[in-house]
This record gives sequence, structure tokens and C-alpha cells, in this order.
Amino acid sequence: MKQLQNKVAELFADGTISLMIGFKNSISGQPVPCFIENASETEQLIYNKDCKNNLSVYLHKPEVKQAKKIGILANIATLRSLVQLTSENQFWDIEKTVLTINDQEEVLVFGNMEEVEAYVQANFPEFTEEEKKLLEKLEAMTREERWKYWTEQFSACIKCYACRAVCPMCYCQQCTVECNQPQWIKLSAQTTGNLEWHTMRAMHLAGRCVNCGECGRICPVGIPVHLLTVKMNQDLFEEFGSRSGYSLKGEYALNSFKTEDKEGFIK
Amino acid sequence: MKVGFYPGCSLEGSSKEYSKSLFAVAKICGITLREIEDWSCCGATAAHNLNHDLAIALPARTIALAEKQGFEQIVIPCAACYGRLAAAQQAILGDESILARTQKNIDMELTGKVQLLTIFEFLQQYIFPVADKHIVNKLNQKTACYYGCLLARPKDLTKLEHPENPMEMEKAMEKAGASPIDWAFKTECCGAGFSMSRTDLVAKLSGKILEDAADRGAESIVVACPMCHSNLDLRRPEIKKQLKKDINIPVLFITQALGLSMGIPACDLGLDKHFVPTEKAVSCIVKKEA
Amino acid sequence: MAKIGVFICHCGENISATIDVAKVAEEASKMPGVAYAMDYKYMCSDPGQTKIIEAIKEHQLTGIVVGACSPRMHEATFRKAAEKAGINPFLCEIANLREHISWVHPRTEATTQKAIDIVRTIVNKVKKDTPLYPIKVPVTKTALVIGGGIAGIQAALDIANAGHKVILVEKSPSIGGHMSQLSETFPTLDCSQCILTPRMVEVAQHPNITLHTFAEVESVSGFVGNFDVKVRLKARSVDMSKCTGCGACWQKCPNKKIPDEFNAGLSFRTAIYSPFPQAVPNKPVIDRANCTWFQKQKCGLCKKTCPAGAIDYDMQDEIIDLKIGAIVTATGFDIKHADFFPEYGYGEFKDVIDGLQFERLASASGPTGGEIRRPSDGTVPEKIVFLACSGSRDKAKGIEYCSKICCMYTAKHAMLYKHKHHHGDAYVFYMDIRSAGKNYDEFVRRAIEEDDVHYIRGRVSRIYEKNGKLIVKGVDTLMNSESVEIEADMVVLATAAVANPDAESVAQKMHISYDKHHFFAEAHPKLRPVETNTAGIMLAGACQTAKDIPDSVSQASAAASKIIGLFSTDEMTREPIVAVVNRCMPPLFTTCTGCLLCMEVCPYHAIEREEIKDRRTGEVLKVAAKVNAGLCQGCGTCVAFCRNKSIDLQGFSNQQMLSEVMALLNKPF
Amino acid sequence: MSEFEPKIVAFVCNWCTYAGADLAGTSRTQYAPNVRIVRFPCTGRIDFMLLMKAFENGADGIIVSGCHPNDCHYTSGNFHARRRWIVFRSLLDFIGFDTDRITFSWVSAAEGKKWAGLVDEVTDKIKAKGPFTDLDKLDCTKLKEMYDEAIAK
Repeated sequence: MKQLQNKVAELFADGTISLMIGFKNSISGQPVPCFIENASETEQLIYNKDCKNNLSVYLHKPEVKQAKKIGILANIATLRSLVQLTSENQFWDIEKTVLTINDQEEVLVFGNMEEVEAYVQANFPEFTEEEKKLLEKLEAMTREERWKYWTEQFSACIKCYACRAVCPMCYCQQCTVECNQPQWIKLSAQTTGNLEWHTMRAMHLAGRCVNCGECGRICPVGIPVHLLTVKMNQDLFEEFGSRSGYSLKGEYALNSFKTEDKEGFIK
Repeated sequence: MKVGFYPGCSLEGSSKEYSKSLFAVAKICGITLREIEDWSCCGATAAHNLNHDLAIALPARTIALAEKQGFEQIVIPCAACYGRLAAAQQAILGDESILARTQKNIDMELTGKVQLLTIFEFLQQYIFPVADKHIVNKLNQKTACYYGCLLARPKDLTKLEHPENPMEMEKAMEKAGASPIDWAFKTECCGAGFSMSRTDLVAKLSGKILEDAADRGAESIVVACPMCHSNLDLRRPEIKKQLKKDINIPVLFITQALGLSMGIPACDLGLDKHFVPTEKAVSCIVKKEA
Repeated sequence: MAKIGVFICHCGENISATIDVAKVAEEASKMPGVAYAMDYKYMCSDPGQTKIIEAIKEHQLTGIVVGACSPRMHEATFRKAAEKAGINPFLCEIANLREHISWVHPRTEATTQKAIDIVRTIVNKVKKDTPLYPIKVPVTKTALVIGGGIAGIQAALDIANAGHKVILVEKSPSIGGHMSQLSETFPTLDCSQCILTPRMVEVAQHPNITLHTFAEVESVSGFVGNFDVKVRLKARSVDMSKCTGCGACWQKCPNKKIPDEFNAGLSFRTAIYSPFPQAVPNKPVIDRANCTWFQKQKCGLCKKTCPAGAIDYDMQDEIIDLKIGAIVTATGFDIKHADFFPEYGYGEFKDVIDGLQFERLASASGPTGGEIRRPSDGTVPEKIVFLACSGSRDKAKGIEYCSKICCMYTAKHAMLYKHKHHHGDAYVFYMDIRSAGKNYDEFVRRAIEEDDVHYIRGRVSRIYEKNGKLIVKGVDTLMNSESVEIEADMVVLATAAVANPDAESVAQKMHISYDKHHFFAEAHPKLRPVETNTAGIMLAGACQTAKDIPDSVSQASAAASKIIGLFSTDEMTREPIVAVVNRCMPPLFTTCTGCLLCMEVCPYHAIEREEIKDRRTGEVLKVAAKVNAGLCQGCGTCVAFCRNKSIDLQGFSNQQMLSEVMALLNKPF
Repeated sequence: MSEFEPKIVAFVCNWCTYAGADLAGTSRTQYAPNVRIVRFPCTGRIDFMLLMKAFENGADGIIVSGCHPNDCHYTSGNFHARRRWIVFRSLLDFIGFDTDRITFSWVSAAEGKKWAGLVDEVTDKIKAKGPFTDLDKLDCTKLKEMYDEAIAK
């Protein structure tokens, strides 16, 4: 902990960063994201296993961008999203300094994105057990059962778009749901509209989602939204061997192709 | 480190010394080879001419067993056996319908993911890295490395860089302190399967091979295929008739040659099992100067 | 409010026989937005078109739907009519009632209903149509030809003779390419240089052609009609303006042991050299890698001897910028070399040579003055074995394709040898003889029948040396697969023709695609064989695939004529069916988020990175994608790809397509 | 009551399948009238959202068809489309959507017969499956009508 705080203090001192995005304890004791603007505040900084949030989402926010020189404390999922976002040409307008805390609890400060890439590739996370379990459970169902399961889930959706707000990959300034010429997605929170929304979102995140699970955690009505994109990623890896948040060049399955791509359904 | 071992018929019979020497060398280098239990014939060379499903099912069964017995790699010294197993593996990995059909035919679970090693790959991975500290002798002889057909071909199975001009054995022999000769017949056919049916043909083909080796002053011939060995070793009388001259160059298995360089007693390498006396080759050997 | 006119065609009986056209027209007239509907026997006929024009004028229609045959048939016709009547042609759409309905369905309610549905669909599309205007692109009427081989030369001359400026860039010191190395040419056996050199001279003297030898293309940007090309003029170390090409310098040069590329390594050249006597320009360059002065700062003999004082050791590479309208890529090919054939001892035995080396041996300008002698000892070979398909059509060697030229030049080689040494023996191992072409098979027959070259159908497994002879072990598959051994004095391998080593990087510079063998890819294998996928860049010669001289020359002329066509107008007009990245008010500027993932998707590299800057401060406010209308071909792949619909395709916009679909399902939109 | 006549929407590319359908016409190959063709420049242009919209608005079955691999008029549009379909289809299957109602196909400009056969086959398949109501069931129909009226204006 101290090590982290000192490191960040140094970064402020030598002017490497003018804003630090990290975690602090909330009153409830739960870690919450915090923004630190000078060395004096660094002792609030904490890091532990509960620091699950993907802080990279804040890097899209204009008010954050203003700081120009930004430090960010990143867990592995966040590192992945940083790699993915870089491959998507974001962050051209900010200088960021990336910190992480490895399994030996040492604080690492990356010199550049190449180092981040190398670290990510060396510590590339598997899909988590519970994700696997849920997926297996769903895949074990009959199609009709799955349809029932998801439509019930979606019927609960209130279209608050929290899943979008919390997702570092959903950075479009104008999302398709706001596009009304034509109106692609029904505005009212009714099941078909919700279904449209979630399938579209899954398609847009397939091969880009970094499995941080934020969307699933944030959902106020408890829809396991993240499963859709987790599943998509699994498929894409199996079908095309492409991984999201893995390479700075990007290995996005949907803007590339192989002439020998296999499918079993085209007549 | 446990590696699976598939002998096939030859290494059980006519070429026992091949497996004997292989095990001896592996032992020195601290590699445990475990024979796949209940393995069956690879189908060479008849099956694939008669029935494709059968030609895949036979090797597939062995592969399935290897998987079941928890091997990640199996070494297949016999060139013909390797060819069949590799071909079967390629077929089942290349086409799910074939995989499904084969599973049905052999009535066993099968993924086909086991890694198949040629004798060269095995030496490369397990023996060469540690060979130098075990090599105590210098073979000290001009040796002709003979590949024949199946060790080198077809390329997509054997994965050799130059199937028409392989150098794998030469590299090994240099390690063992022999001087491999550059000769013209290393990938020519020895007559292989015709050994019984058309001995005359074998005598002609193998004769040419021996002749060129002799002309270029080879003191031994090194092989890595049971078929080649039996033709070059066993068929000397017929060859003698054919060439009207006696060539008595001994024919060693690569593992025997390596074994000798590692100071393994000739008998433990089965060098006493050959028709052409191997003394000539053994006598050249000198201690390796430290 | 839209005022749409609907015109239903009977097409004689073709449509009206199965569709109740009157009902369709009547139903159409009730559709919201439709101001006028009628049916007529032949809409495409003059009176038919006149009716449309009159109706548009009379009812001030804002768009029209013609229910007739396939749009692939008469869309153009009706759009012209609409234009005549003064409405934008792209506000005219076709409902395909014939091919898709009347000809494939019986006369039933359902069929007529389908016709009504389709008309409604198209009506709804037209409602969302916007006027589009052909894209005008100015054309710079200067062509760039890359590569000075026969293909490049031909293309350059054709374009120049049509009165356009041409810039010819050749990477070696002289133009001429592989053809200049050849001895005689099949099927006529006339001397290669005799027919080539006049063309080379013509290029040098042509008022419309600017020749840059010893130069390479650095980069190509822009698009058809408007390419910006950077060319690197490599430092020759010889001042072209002063040099008279007298040759004093290379006679003096002490480094005489450099393998001569022009003679395929069979002889040596000096460090300062002109590649061959007929070189154009016939002025030397210094090969700095092999020059004592540049390696050790010693010598300087050439500078001392040059009477014109043309030698300039301090000369630097120079980059020139060119404005180019269209490009011919004619960078040629290469052949497989040494280590590729260990089993043939190529590279190991001096007397195993490749086809190009044989050309030099047989050429009067070659190292032996046209006498065929063994590189090893200079003796005349009594027996030569030629191996066709050395590497070609050999999957194990990674080259599945046929090199096309080998059958012919092997026959030629054998002939040339026989003509020079009547008593000598020539053998040819071949897989198949592929001699399709005018007078080609006759030529091969001549080799076999008149010059009795021994053709053996089969492959060679190995070549090895035995007491001074090359033993060629092969099989004769026509003689019940007897294996044959020939004691030869020389072996000539017709090694596979392959792409140039730098082909890939050239292709990437030009943004053109290439196949797995690095041969450049044509836009369409059958219908657009000389164009590439990048508009304005053409292919000529063996850079596309192995070709002989006549094929290269004809493709070169074809490429030239494409470009002359392009240059025939000051402005190209292109269909406005192109993708566009939307624009909106600041601070958003565009909904595009600049992820630029679409750049990968575009088959035409038409999508670029654009920086939206503050007009005053020049500060970059946003990075976004930009579609280059000059390059876009309108496939719309980027449109379906874009996550938040920031790119749209004119003529097939999201609005249009969705409204079509809704209308189809009777859901007004 | 009369037999159920499914509504089938076909999303096709202009260069291959649309031309193939034209060929079916010129060679008078008869097929089921249930299909309604929507013409796109290329399969690469076909947005998966349009498929969703079609289903929502009463399509019982969908055909998506374009040039065979390597024949794309735009060289690679269909390859990109293929990947998109692979992903989209597995997503639909994962949420339990009845993917049997979408038929993907390659139909070249020369395959008029194949086109006719495809349409008949799909029509029969969908007839057998019956009307597509999975989505209608989801929302309270009243709301749906209101919505439809709303956007009708």
C-alpha cells in the first residue's frame, strides 16, 4: 500500500502525472474509484482484490482528458482494455502513465504501451470459473429454455444503459440507440426493444470486450449481461483465434477474415 | 519425463536391435520410454491400398490408446509405422466427419491430439540436448547416412526441410564423431516391401546403394528404418550375385551408432544380431579426447 | 411531402400475363406519398419514356418508381428519362416485376399481391432517396511506369505515343530487364537484343518520356487521377550531364572480380560499370558496396581518369515528388536460385546452371561470345540434360503453379545447342509439354523431330558427380517407368519463375493486393486482368504471373490503353454510390469515434485517418475516419461494420434500406 | 381456413444472387411467391440489425445470400459478411433465438436454379415451422400497436 502511495507521490513530484485514477476505501469499506490531483492526497490510495472496477472507462471523459497527464491504476482487465483501446486509436490526445500491482504485490509502472502489451500477454487471464459454469449451464439448456431464460432476463431490463456507461469499450459519443434517423432501437423499455439493445451491444463488443465483468456487476436488475460478450469472445477465439485486449496492433475478428474461414451453415 | 513408444511389428521382430539400442540410448540420457499397451498393427503397407477407413482406423486405435494411457508424445522409430500414424492423424484432425467415423469404427474416444515423433524429432528433442555429456567415444569412421524413402517423405508428414536431400542423420553422426560422406543414393529406394516377393528387385536397388557407398569409401552405413536395414543387411548374398562382388560394409541403426559413441557395449545395442559382421565399424572407434 | 409517380410496365405480355398490372397501379395510387400511378404496354419504349417525362412535369413529381424488368436491365434508361424531365436520376428506382415475379410465378392473387408489395417497398425507398451527383475527379495526365523491362517499355511507349507524359522508373542502371539478357526468342529464334534495343533507344529519345534509371519508388499516396509519388534517385556517383559514356573509367577500375548480374554471375564486372554494351542510358554507376573508394576511401582511379570530370563521390540520393494520374506496375519477376535444389547439386556443381545462365552462354553478347561452354572448364559439353519444371508444379517445394515459359525456352535452349553442336546430345526431362500459343507447339515439335532433341517424360530425382560427369537419375514414365541414368556434361534447370524478392514491399507501397506467392493480384481474374483493386493502378508483365514476351507486351498495351482512356477526359465522373462519414455540429463534428477499425475492412483502402482541426489554432480537435470518394467502390461493407452508424452508403443508406424492409412487411416507416 | 403463407425476406447482393434471381426469371424457373427480395450492393453491406428488424416486423423467415467465396465483386465483402454471420448466428443461438428461420447461402449469377430451389426449400421449411411469433409474444400487444401507430406518423 505504502509502496503504491509513494510511487504515485513521486509521479506527481516529477510532473509525470497531474491526475491519478485509483481506488480508495468508501465509508462502507468497499473500494471505490477516486481521482487524486496532487501528491498530498495520495495516502487515500489503496489496492486489494476487491478493486474490480475497470478504471479505463474514465479516460474517455472530457473532464478527465483535460488533465492531459493521467496516471491510472489498472487491474489485468483494465490493462487489457487499455491495450484494446490503444489498438482502436483512442487516447491519441492524452499522456497516460499506467500502474499495476502484480501477484507479488509489487507496484509496476509501465514506460509505454508496448510494456503493457508484453505484461498482458504474459499474464493473459483465463475465463473465470463462474463464467465458465454459467456458460455451461446455459449451453446445456435446450434452445427454447435459453430463449425463455434470456427473454425473462431482458424483460427486466429498464434501459438505464448503465451497462453502456460503465463499459470502456462503449465510448461512442453517439450510440446507435440515440440514432433516430432511422430509429434502430425501440426507445421504450419493453422486451423486444431490450432484446434489440442487448444483442446489438453483444455484437458490437464481440471481439472487443475484455471480460472485466463491469456490465454484469453494475446492472441494477441483475441481468448477467457480461455473459453475452464473454460467450462471443470464447467463440471468436475458438473460431478465429483472435483475442481482445491482447495486441496493440489489434487482432479484431470482425474487421479481418481468412479465405479459409470455416462455417457449417451456409448453403 | 515419460514418452510413449510405438514399436510396430519390425521392432518386435527383425529389427529388435533397433528398439534395444533406442532404449539403451534413452536410458543413458535419462529418458523413460514406455511402450503403449495393447498397440496394434499400423496397417502398412497393405491397408491403405485396400480400405481407407481401415487404413485410418488401425493407427487411430493406437493413437486413441496413447491418449487413454495419458501420453502427450509418442516416438515411432519405424518409418513406415510413422507414415501411417501421421497420415491417419492428419486425416482425423483435418476432417471432423472422418474423426467421427473413425471413433465409431474403433469404438473409442479419440481427439488425435497426441504428438507423434519421428526418430529424428525424438533425438532432436530428448537426446541431442544432453548427448554431449554422454558421448565418450569418437566413431572415427566414414559413414554413409541412408534415409531411403519414407523417413524423408512425404514432406507434409515428416516435416523435413529438404525431403530430397535430408541432413538429419549427418548431423547426428557428426555429433558421434563420425565423418558422414556426401553420396548420391541416400534417398533412393531400397526395395522395401518387395523384400519377400521380388527379392531380385531388392538386390538390384539395394545393390546400387551399397555400391555407391563403397565407391565413396564408406566404412559403415547408418539407417533409421527397419525395412532399409533388413534389405541392406539381410540381402547381401543376393546383392553379391547381382553386383558380382562382395561388399561387407556393416549397416547400423542410428541409435546403435549413437549408443557406441556413448560407450554402450555392442551386445547391449544388439550389434551381434546383424548378418553383416559389425566389427569393422566397432573397430574404428577411439576414445574421445576430453 | 413526397409526390411519387408509379409507372407499371406490361412489357408486352411478359408482366401483364401473370400480374394484374391495372390493380397494381390502382393499389399504388393509394399508397401514401404516391401522387400519380399508371400502367403502359412498353415503358422502355420512346412513347413510354415520354409518358414518364410528361407525368413528372405535369404532376411535379419528386421521385418515380418504374415497375418493370430488372434494374440491371433498364435502370439506366429510366434514370436518363427522369433526368430529361428535370429530376435527379437517383430519385428514380426500379421495382423488378418481371424477372423476380411475372416470369417465375403463376397468375394468382398472391403473385399480384407480391407485385404490390414490391412496388410499395420501392416507393418507400424512393421516399428516402436523396439527390446524388456524379463525383468529378480531376485527372493529372501523367503516367508513371514502374519497371523498365519489355512490359514497362511497351506501356511507356504506347502512352507516350498517345501524347501523354510518361515517367519511367527503373531500379537498375539500365532499362531492358530480363529480355535484354535473352539470346534468341521463341518461337521465331530472332535475336532478343535486335528487337529490344531499338525500343530501348526509342524510350530514351521520346519527347514525352522522362526516364529515371537507378531509381526506386519510395511511396505512393492519393488516388486515381491524383497520385502523389515519391521517387528515390539513387546516387550514381556519376554526373549524367557530364558523362559521355566513353568507358575509360571502367577500363581503369581495379575491382574486376564482382559477379556480373547481367551475365547471371557467369562473368565479372568492375565496381564502376554500365551493365551491358547496349545499356540505356549507356552511362556508368558506381556500385558503392564494392568500390574501394567508398569502402576504404582509397583508389579514386576512375575520378582521375574521367576526361569529362563526371565522377562525383559526394553525390547523394535524391527524392523527387511526382504528380501522377495513373500507374503501370511492371516490376517483372525473378527465378529460383541455388539452395532451392540441393538434390540437383545446383550451386554445388559448376555445370548445373539455370535457364538464364544458359541464355547468357548462348547469347552472342555473353561471356563466351555465344559459344556454349561449361562454366567449370570451358570445354564444349557433348551431352546436355535440360530439366523442365525445376521447382514448378511441385507442392513439396511450395510452388504449385506452372511457370508457363519453361516448356518453350527449354525447347529453345535444346535447339540452340543442337544448332551450335549438331553432334551433341540434348535431353529434356518434362512433366507435360505446355506449348499453347501461336506457332508454339510447332516449335516444340521442330525441336523433337528436326533437331532430334530427346524428350523424356519423367522427373529427375537426383544429380551427382561421378568421375567428371554429372549423373542424372530420373525416370521415364512412358517406358513402363524405367529409371534412366544419363551421364551429362552439363545440366540446365528450368527453375521456377517467382515474384521479385521485393514484390511484397512494392505492393504495400502501392496499396495493391498480391497472392500468396507475392505475384500482384488483378482486380478480376477474368474480366479485369490488367487493373488492380486500386483504381488507377494497372499491371503489366510478369509481376502478375509468369508470362512470355508476347503476353507481357499485349498486357502492357492493354494497361496503356486503360490509362489512355482514363486520360481522355480532364475530369473522371464516378457514380456517386460511395460511402460517406457523417458530419454534424461541433463539438461532435461527426459521430465517428475514430476507432478506425473500418480502415482494415475496406477492400480498396479508401478509408483514411482524418484530423479535424481548429480553423484558427490548428489544434487537433478530433480524429475520425474519412472515405476517399476517388477510391471507394461502394460495397458498403464499412457501413454495416460501423458500430454507431457513422458511415452511410449513398444510394443504399440505412434510411433507405430500413424503410424498404419495413414497407415490405407492411409496416409504414 | 387457408394454408399459412409465410413472409420470407431475402437480403441479397446485387452482383451474384440478385442476378441469379434474374436468371431464374429469364429461364422461367418457377418458385414459391412467398419471397420478397431486398437488393444490396454487397453482402458486406447487410447489417445484422436489418435482420432483427425484419423479424420484429413480421418476417417468418429470412434468406441472406451473396457471391460465393472468392467471387465477390468487391473481392472481400462476402468474406467479412461470412465472419459477421458466424458471430451473429452463434449469438442468436446463445440467446435461444430460432436460427432455423435464417438461411444463409451463396448463389452465383449463374445459379438461377439453385435460387429457385433455395426459395422453395426455405418456404416449405418455414411453412412447416408455422408463423414466427416468438417476438410478438414478448411485448404486450397493445403497447406494440401504439408504438407502430406512433412511428407510422
